[in-house]
Amino acid sequence: MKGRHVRNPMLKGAVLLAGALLLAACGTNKTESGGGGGSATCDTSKGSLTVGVVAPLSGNLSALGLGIRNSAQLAVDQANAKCAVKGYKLVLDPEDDQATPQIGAQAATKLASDPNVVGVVGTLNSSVSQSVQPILAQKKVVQVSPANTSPTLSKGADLTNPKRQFDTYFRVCTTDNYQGPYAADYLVKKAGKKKIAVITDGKTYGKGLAEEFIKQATKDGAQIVDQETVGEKDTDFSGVLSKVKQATPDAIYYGGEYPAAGPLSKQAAGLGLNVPVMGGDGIFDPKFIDLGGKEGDLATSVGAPTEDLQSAKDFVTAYQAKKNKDEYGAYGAFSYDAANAIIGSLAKTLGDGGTWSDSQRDALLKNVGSYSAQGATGSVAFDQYGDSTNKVLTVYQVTSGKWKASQSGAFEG
Amino acid sequence: MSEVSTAGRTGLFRPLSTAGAVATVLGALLPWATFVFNEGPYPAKATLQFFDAPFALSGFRLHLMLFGLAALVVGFTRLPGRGRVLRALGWGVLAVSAVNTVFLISNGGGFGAVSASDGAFAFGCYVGLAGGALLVADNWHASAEPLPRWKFSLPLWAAWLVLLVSFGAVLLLVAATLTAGGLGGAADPYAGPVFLSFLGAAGGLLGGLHGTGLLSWIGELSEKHRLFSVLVLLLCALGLPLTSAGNEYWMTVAANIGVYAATAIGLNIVVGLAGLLDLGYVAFMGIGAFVAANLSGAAASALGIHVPFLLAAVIAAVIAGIFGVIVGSPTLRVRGDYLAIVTLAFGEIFRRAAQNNIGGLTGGANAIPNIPQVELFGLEFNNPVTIGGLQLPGGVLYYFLIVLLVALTMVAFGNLKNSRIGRAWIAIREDEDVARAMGIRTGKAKILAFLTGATLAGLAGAVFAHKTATVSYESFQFLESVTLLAAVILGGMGTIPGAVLGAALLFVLPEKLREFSDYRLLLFGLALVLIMRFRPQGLVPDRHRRAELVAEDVELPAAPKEATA
Amino acid sequence: MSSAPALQAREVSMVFGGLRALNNVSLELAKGQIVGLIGPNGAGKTTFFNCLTGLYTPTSGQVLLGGTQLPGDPAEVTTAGLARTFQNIRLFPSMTVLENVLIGRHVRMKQGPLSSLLHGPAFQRGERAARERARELLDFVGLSRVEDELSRNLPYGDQRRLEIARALATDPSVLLLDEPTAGMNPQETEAARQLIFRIRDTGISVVVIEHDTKFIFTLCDRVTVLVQGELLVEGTPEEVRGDPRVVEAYLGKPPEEVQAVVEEITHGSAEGASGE
Amino acid sequence: MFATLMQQIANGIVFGALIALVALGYTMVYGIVQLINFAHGEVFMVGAFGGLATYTWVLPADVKQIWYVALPLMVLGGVVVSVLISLAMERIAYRPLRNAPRLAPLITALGVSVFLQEAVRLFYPNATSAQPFPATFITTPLVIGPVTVPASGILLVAVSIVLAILLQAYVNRSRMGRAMRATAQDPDTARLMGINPDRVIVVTFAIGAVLAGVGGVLYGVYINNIDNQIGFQNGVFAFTAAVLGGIGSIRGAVIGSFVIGLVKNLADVLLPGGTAYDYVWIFVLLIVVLVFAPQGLFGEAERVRA
Repeated sequence: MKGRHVRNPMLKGAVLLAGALLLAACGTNKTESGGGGGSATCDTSKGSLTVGVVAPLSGNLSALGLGIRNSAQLAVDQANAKCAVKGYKLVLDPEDDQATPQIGAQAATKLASDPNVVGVVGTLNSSVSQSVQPILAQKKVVQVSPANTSPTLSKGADLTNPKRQFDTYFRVCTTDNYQGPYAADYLVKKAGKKKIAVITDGKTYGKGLAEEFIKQATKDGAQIVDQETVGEKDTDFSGVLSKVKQATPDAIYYGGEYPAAGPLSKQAAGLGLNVPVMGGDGIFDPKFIDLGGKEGDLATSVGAPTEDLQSAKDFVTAYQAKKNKDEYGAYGAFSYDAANAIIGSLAKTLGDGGTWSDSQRDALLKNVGSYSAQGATGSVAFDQYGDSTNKVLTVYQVTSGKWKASQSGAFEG
Repeated sequence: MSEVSTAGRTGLFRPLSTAGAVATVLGALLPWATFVFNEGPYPAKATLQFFDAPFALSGFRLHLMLFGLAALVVGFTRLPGRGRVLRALGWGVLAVSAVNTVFLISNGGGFGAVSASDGAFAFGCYVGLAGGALLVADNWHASAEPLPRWKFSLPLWAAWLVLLVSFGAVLLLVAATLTAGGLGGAADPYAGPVFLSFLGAAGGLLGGLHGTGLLSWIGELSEKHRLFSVLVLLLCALGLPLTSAGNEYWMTVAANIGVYAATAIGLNIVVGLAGLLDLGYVAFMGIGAFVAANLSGAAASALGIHVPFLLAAVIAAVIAGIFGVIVGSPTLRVRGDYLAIVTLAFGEIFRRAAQNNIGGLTGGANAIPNIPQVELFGLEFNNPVTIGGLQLPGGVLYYFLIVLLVALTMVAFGNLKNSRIGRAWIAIREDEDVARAMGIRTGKAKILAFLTGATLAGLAGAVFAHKTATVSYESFQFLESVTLLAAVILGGMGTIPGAVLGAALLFVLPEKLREFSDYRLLLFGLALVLIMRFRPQGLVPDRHRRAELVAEDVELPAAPKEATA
Repeated sequence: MSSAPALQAREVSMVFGGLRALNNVSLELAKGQIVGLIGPNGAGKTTFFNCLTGLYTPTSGQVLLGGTQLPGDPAEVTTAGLARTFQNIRLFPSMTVLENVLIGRHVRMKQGPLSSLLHGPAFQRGERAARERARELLDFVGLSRVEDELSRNLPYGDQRRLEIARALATDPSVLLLDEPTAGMNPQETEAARQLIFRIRDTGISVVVIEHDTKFIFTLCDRVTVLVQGELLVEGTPEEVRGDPRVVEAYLGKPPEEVQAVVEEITHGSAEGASGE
Repeated sequence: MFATLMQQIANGIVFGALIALVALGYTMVYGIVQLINFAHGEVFMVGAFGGLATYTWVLPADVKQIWYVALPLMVLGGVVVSVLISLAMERIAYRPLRNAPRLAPLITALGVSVFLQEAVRLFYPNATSAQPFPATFITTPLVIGPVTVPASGILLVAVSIVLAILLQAYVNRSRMGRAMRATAQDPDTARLMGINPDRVIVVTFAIGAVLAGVGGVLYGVYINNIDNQIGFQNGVFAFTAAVLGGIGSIRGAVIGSFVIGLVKNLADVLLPGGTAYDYVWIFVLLIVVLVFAPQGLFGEAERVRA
């Protein structure tokens, strides 16, 4: 019985662990310099201000959410390096919304109750924005969404009689009612497709886009021969495509994102349905082609062609230099522009010697409203509803394994 | 038990424990990190040099110091349950030290941060870890000691006072836990580890108090003065906005916890009492939310009619209850695991239907946004309120509303459980054939379980709709059903506080540990596995369930082979 | 009512697939009578109980309780006044002793869902009455000192008695006991016998399945022998004991067992008489 | 319309064959240990990633071009990963709960499922979003009258049917198969007869994992992309198929799978709601079947023992 303690497995383990730690202590050694990283040369005497991000950082949609976060981080880092906001260091505070409205509301409340949060980049999902908007609006915290495409978020449920919903809400992406019709004009008028099948993934983005597409395509004289919905997590589209094939369309418009669109295009060809698949900016991604997007497939995207846009190329180069684990994805460039809109307006609001306080929020809102700059997605500015004024859209086509700009212009209603 | 070991256990001097306590005190005073981090100094001055400011300890070092001193004192007394107390303190020290060590190593870029670097030395963490390990190891077998029982009875006023003070302490502990580490973000770069370290300290403290028998005594006391305890507890819950956690953010989180807790209590009836596994439960909450949204007068709702909130909530509950009966009806024919898949199927059908805007009632992919605030007596529920000179944060009215909701559902659950109906549910869970042979109409009882559970979920859903201001099918995914189930299991199946505790943990932990959000689901999955393996009865075990859920070594005499499902 | 037999089974047959488990078995039980049901393993005794209590729906035949035909559902049967215990004890293992008996009270309690939810005065009265009655019954079977134990922790004999208390809590007019003394030692068996007599004395009729023929012959007013699903003999213990067919029926068994049975049947009368 | 119907039937058969490979694992495990192994869908998913990993990191560049060498090796790689994960899962998560009430392993299975999904997302390079899967098989589709089927679809059906038949034969004929059936019927008696239940359970999990691994790789070849979510959805379908057919029955699982494949694809063209509601109809069918035949189409009749 006396030796009991020594035989104790806990003790033995602890001794071994301590030994291991002491041995390892001489191994890796890393000393970091004091003070803040890259902003050493800037004056940050007034402390730090925060740009919040609300996006899904966990779960199914985290690939898109992490792209949003990293791109906003890039904007903040660049701003700090350039001493964009005099006297302050900027920090990013990314919050997970788990792609659900109630968690998004918690994240928004958290950010809104921090007086140093100047603005919020987010959200990805329109439904999360619906719960985030009123919370941020109550505290006059500016919100710039990189990804909400539902027109109702800015203009209200009645689009024929638009009314701005929250004067804190802005977005750098275009709403469905530009992108969808622009695609319809191209497909019907320019490409001469008269029998079009529409497939959506039933989510806000895809469905809204498809609905606007259908309106304009019908107006342009095309016939919508079939409308189908695929499941959010479906990967075998043979059932839907066989049904579509029966309607013998000469093009398919897909409202949704590239992870489904690529395989869908490929499976369509597999079933002998060799018609182009067209989609919105959700499928304008190199991965669409990796996943099966075929020659001749089309996508619309906001802004002038990326090949012509130095700011877009710079963004991609800078992002890749950061060696992020996650790709910037469909909304990275928008997120970068959104963060820059907040930062740029903040710099203007504070000027050279301004000090941040809650009373500056009105001025910041005004400055965001009048913000104008060239971003990674083209010109960034907002109209009276907070929507992007960047109505320049480009149609890209898959040509020898790459997206190539085919037509650029603005949708004129 | 041999005499030697008994003597060894009760002897006054415990060299190993004392050494552990001394090491802990030393660990608190030694430096922990060799340099200042990029994000700013680590809390409680991890770079503090030996003895340069021994009385200025704060944060985790203060916890360690207190634990070490407590262990030192306890080690030299004949306190009943001494071993248990020392072991709990040891675990606390170990947890606090481990959290801080791991964080310093990972954030400091390797072992250099906690050993030697550029001529600076920091061995605090090793000493702390060793101290905790010694305390735990020396008292490894403390479970053999009987838990001390406090026998003395108190006059009524004193008992009430004790309860009042204890529950007040609980309230403060909760508030301190919620605010530990701050809100995170730029202002508090170390929120995650500070919070975890605080949890370790709080756990050690509670474990130590439990070891003295104090907590059991208070538990018995509160059982004796049940009504008073319930009232004080309710008062404490309502008092949360007055503590340090009384800001809009925690009010919102607490409101969400409350909504899920109320739903989980409903699920607890179905799963915990009646033993019917439901994997699509969040659908009932969804139905309640969509009904309330449609009756809220929101511009996007199909009906566009505005019904006062209380009435809308009742209608939502009733409709959810009706769906509960519909979903529950196959339970008459389908047993056990088959039921799990049927309920999963119902959940998926609901989600798919809501996504496709069935009947124009759910807004489909656009959801139903801009649901107006609840308004009672001219008060908008999301606004800050001032009562007298008291400034209360925004969202506090929702918090009060939801505390009342949770209290109501808890009472409903408790009453049902301790009634003819509740006993019938438990009987069905344990042996359906015998329950029938005892005259219980099992079909009726099961449907009633679904009806009651769904009604509670529908009620919670109605509050959810207004609080979140938007109702989207995305809020009601399969994973939410699993989360609800996890809340029930984590808290303790079939117990009244269980579901609330489980829901609170499942919400608070991800909120406090937002910087690890990428690993949230990974940890969630792992936690489910570990709980089932090591503590299947949950944190607050039910007297009945405890016996049933812990894997048995001994079969009952002639235990019935369950009639095949 | 009093003129009708307490329990009457008329030509009950039960067929599983192609197997005829029971073939036209009839049984009659007067008020306050104890009837024994014996037979070798697989004779269909428990199947017969299951048919009586509605757990099985007999292929043909009918069961009357106090002259009224019983419905085919176990819950209804219990409500009508026919209660049972199980061969392999089936208590609710993680409920307390008292709660187990309260489950038996279920059918005699009136509180509906709303009353259970609100716990009003009427509910409290009913609950108190039920607990009182349950405690009486625990006292009756001698378990009142363990009412807060989990039933799984009771010793074997106590579990059997608890099952009887639970069945009695349904206020039955007829009680079916499936091997109430299985696995008991002689003292426990004797206590069980006394308990059954006391139950009978409260006016409840009892049907007992038992392997222990000695026990049956000293306990019962009448005995029915089932063999391979058929009713072989029915009569007073004396008549049955003397019937050569009964001895023969047990001959299909292993030698030791037959030996034991034969001994019991031939010598049992003297011992049994002294036991009474 | 006729052409579309024929096409949908063909699609349904291919989809059913895919589901069957997963459903067989569900049904086997349930038959032996009465556990709904929710994580079995994830075994299928990791199998697919195992095949992809084999292709990406193991196969030399020139072998990648030769499908009849590359594909079997990828299948092998996928199967190895599936089996390892499945056995680890059984050993670490389920075995300690062997005697626990049923709810415990079921919830554990849900936890394992979430854990594996996330582990792949976090730790497989770039698996945060869908990964292209190489088409290491004949890529020209087969056209049979009105019906067009990818060659990989035909392969899937062929492999699925052959494996199901082999499995049936194995369970009926082999020594281990008999041990399985004995354990399924009465584990206690089986133990008395000298059968080691642990061994039987391990073999059962392994067999399920082999089928799922094969299914995962063939899925990748057929669909041409995989992500960490494919296990859950297809797992739910597979489990539904197993229940539909009568869980525990090999024949039932296969037939249930084909029924589900056909219902899903025919619902696209025939039933109200069309493609938006196709899998709602699967679940409706499941509920209807369970309510009217609670043991599924081929399950054992309910036995009540008192």
